[in-house]
Amino acid sequence: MIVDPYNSRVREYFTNPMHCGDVAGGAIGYFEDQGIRLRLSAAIDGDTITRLRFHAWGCPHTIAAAEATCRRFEGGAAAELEDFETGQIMKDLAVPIEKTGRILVLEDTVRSLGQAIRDLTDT
Amino acid sequence: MIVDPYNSRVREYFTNPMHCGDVAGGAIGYFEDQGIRLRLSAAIDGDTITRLRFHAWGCPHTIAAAEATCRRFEGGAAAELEDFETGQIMKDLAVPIEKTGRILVLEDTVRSLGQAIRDLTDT
Amino acid sequence: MSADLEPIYLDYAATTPVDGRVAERMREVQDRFYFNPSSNHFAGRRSAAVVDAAAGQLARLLNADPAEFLWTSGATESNNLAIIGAAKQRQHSGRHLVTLRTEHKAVVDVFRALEKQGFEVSWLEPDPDGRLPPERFQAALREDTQLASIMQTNNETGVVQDIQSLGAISRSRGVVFHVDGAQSVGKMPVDMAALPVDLMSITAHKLYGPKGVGALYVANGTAIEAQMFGGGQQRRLRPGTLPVDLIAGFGEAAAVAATRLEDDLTRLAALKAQLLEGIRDLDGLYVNGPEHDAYPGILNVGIEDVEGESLLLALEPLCVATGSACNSQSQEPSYVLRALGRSDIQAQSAIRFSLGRQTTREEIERAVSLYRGAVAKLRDLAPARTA
Amino acid sequence: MSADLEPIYLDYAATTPVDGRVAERMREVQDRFYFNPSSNHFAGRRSAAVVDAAAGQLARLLNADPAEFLWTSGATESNNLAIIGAAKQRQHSGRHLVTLRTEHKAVVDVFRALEKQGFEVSWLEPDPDGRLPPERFQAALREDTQLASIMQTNNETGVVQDIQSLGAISRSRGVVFHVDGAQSVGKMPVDMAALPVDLMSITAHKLYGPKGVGALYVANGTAIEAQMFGGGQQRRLRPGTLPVDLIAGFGEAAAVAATRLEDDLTRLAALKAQLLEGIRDLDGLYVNGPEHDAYPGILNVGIEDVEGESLLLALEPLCVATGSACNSQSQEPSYVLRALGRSDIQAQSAIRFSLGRQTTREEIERAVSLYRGAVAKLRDLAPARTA
Ligand SMILES: Cc1ncc(COP(=O)(O)O)c(C=O)c1O
Ligand SMILES: Cc1ncc(COP(=O)(O)O)c(C=O)c1O
Repeated sequence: MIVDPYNSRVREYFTNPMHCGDVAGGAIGYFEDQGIRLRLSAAIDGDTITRLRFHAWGCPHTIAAAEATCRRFEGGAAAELEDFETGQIMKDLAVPIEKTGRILVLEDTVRSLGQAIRDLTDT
Repeated sequence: MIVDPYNSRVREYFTNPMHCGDVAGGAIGYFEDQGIRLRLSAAIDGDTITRLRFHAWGCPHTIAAAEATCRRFEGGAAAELEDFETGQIMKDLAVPIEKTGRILVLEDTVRSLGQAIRDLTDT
Repeated sequence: MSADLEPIYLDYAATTPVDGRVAERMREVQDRFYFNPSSNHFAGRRSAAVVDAAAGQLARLLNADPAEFLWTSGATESNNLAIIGAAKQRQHSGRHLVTLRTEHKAVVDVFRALEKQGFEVSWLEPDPDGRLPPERFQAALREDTQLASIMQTNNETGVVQDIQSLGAISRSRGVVFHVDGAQSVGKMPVDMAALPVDLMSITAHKLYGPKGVGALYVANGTAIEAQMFGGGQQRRLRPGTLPVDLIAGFGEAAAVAATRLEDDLTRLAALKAQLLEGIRDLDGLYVNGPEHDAYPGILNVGIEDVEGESLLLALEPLCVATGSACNSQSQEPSYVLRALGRSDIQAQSAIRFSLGRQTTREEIERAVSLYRGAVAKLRDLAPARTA
Repeated sequence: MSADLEPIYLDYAATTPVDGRVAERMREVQDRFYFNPSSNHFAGRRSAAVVDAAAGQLARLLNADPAEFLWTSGATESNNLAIIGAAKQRQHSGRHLVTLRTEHKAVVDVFRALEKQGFEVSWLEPDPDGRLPPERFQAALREDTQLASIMQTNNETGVVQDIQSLGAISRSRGVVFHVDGAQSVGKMPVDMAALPVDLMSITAHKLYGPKGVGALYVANGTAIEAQMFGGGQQRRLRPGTLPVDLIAGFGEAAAVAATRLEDDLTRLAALKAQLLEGIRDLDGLYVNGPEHDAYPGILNVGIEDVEGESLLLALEPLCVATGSACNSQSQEPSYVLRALGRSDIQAQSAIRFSLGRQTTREEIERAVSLYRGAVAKLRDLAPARTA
């Protein structure tokens, strides 16, 4: 049984990634592993992430997951980054099991962004 | 390469065997072997075979060969029966090699008819 | 060979014409879904979806799971893959195999090949009507028996084996049970959920589908060894680019069969009765195989004292079989009929009429008259027995 | 998967659409000659004559004797039959076999299976452009070498081996020489009377013929063991009911190919040049396989620092291949490109464009712009290397 490996959300996020880019001078999370590279950069206002952008090198699920992450957290509280849920993103994007590792790399990147924000606000 | 196993002459002789039958009171040649049965009967006038008829039980080549034999010898001299040529009949009817035995049975039948005619005229 | 003769085709057991809906579906797939179903692009996935849909159609006909089918090139390949594949898979537990003497060549010759490779085969004898009594089957199974193969409908006589009972015995003894279903699937009700069968061979061209495609039903959990190696298609069990149009046609043929099975059987039974009534008074005529409870699309009759090859030619333009379709180029008497106790000469006079969806009452009438005429003619031609 | 997308099909090496004349011929045969060519009646013989005519067409394309072809279900089966069949036939004289690391899976996996059965296989390395130097081949042959198998045109890169020289070496050493011709027959001139080749695999669906039928060329005098058992068809070497319509379509496809071979090659060369010109200035672009003297229907390019799976998706509606068609469902980097010295990451970015008879200059233009756009987009998406 072969179906489209990309559900409509993956296709949409991959085709029109509205959050691709950089926040100049923002906080940065970066990770590379599993053959993918991910970078998130954020502008913070108080506790709020006002802009969240990504760069990604990897398969369509990786790119879509990065876009999904930006949509999820932009406009929210930085503290919510702790709530990053791999299960939800795996489900929303129908990520195949064998790509779980890549979503964990995204989790690491998000965590590294949270740390960077904490470092910024701590100083 | 599969072609029609029956050439047009076999088909004609098999479909319309004009010499099937018996010559009442005539000389008779009979033989059975190789899973076939052949019977020839002839009316003689002096040295001439005036009527020649056959009965045959066997494959289409056997039946056509019997018909061909009647056509060949009817109206001819009884002595010509000695000239029965298996090679010619094999060729004319495109008899497959593996059926050579059946044509030899026909030869035996023709010979047995020749003997019967000789027996008749000798007495 | 009389290029203008219009055949009266009563050889549906050899192969069937392609159903109209099937041909249409194949054309559509050829035009719009000719892509390689293994290709990693959206067009390829469309072809893959066509294949899936066909598996669904076949599964519905047989009340099976679509994942239980492997696509092959026909029943010959399916039989080879099933029998060799299961025998090799299990050879470390035992090398004894069981089959029936009246199987199709595509089973018989596979077992012969396995015998040469050191397997031991028990060749069971059917009863004179062609049936294998379950007790005989049960008695043949041993501790080291790994596989049994029994066909459902016999291609020469139409006799139908009791697959339900035979399969139950097999299963109770842990013996893998293969069924050659080439002459039954799509022609009579076959319910894989109810039948204790592990492997079943199917071919599309006997059920108004295309030639060149078949399937092997492999019940979930039944392990077989691949017999061909190549790309990763079909879980590596049968590699090669999938002929998506043929598979689609096969699926469509299964769907058509599902809707007309009962009607077909009723029609065929009436036509077969008409045929037999039309000739049964002939001197020396007998039916090969059972007169009742056989598949109604096949009637095999012999007649005393008529030579088979001449009978066949005299029957033209009737197209019927002597021996089985698949080895009919040889003039050898049918081993199937010999196993039913017929003599060589009797076997050689046997004619298999096989009827199908396009067969009409008028064709049967002509067949009757051609058969009667041919027999009369050949008997006229023959020397009197006492000559 | 965007059900409405109209594919731009540049995956002709995976499979081709059926030629119009071929489709017409198949329809005619399905309607008028659907009979079983093994049937012993005049209708069956008409089907047999159709098969003979097709063998004649194939033989004319290849300058061979029509009796030198066995019909199979495709090149996968042909490769299996040729390689296993010849290896087993000759195993009592020796068990050493020779092949190339960059063969198609349908050759590689067959040799792997033979290795497990106690044969010894030498896996030759090609040069970085994919070519096998005849000296290397010669050096690999031993006293006990029985069979060598080298493909003509590689399905991933289009590199063409020097079959003439390799075959001559094989012949001089008494080694049976098999050639996988799936990607060459009907696409470039192949003259069996001139080539020292004993066995050649062919498949119809790569030359605008139907899927599900292929052939194995077996030079007169070359003995192989059957791998399937069943009816007496095809001198017992490959039993099963012949799919007469597919075979007729295959023959017609061969006839069409014979008339357009040269024109096809010229057109394809121009289109390939257009494609390469359109993208070769891209940063980090390189050609996999030789840039010259390869089969012009295939262009395989890699590009630095672009991820392959995303590239393929970004190229939609372009239908092209990554890896080879037959194992493209796996995400493994192509072993063929790895053997040419590419890294895993390089191999994963490779795109095989394969062009065919329906390919237009406009399609190439769109392919160029889609490829350039996709590369630019993915590079924009990627983090800077120094991030
Ligand atoms: C009972 C049976 N098994 C197997 C086969 C072989 O099928 P195929 O011609 O599809 O290989 C046939 C018909 O030829 C058959 O009647
Ligand atoms: C070089 C080569 N050999 C063999 C094959 C297998 O051919 P088929 O799909 O007809 O089995 C292919 C294509 O899939 C091929 O490209």
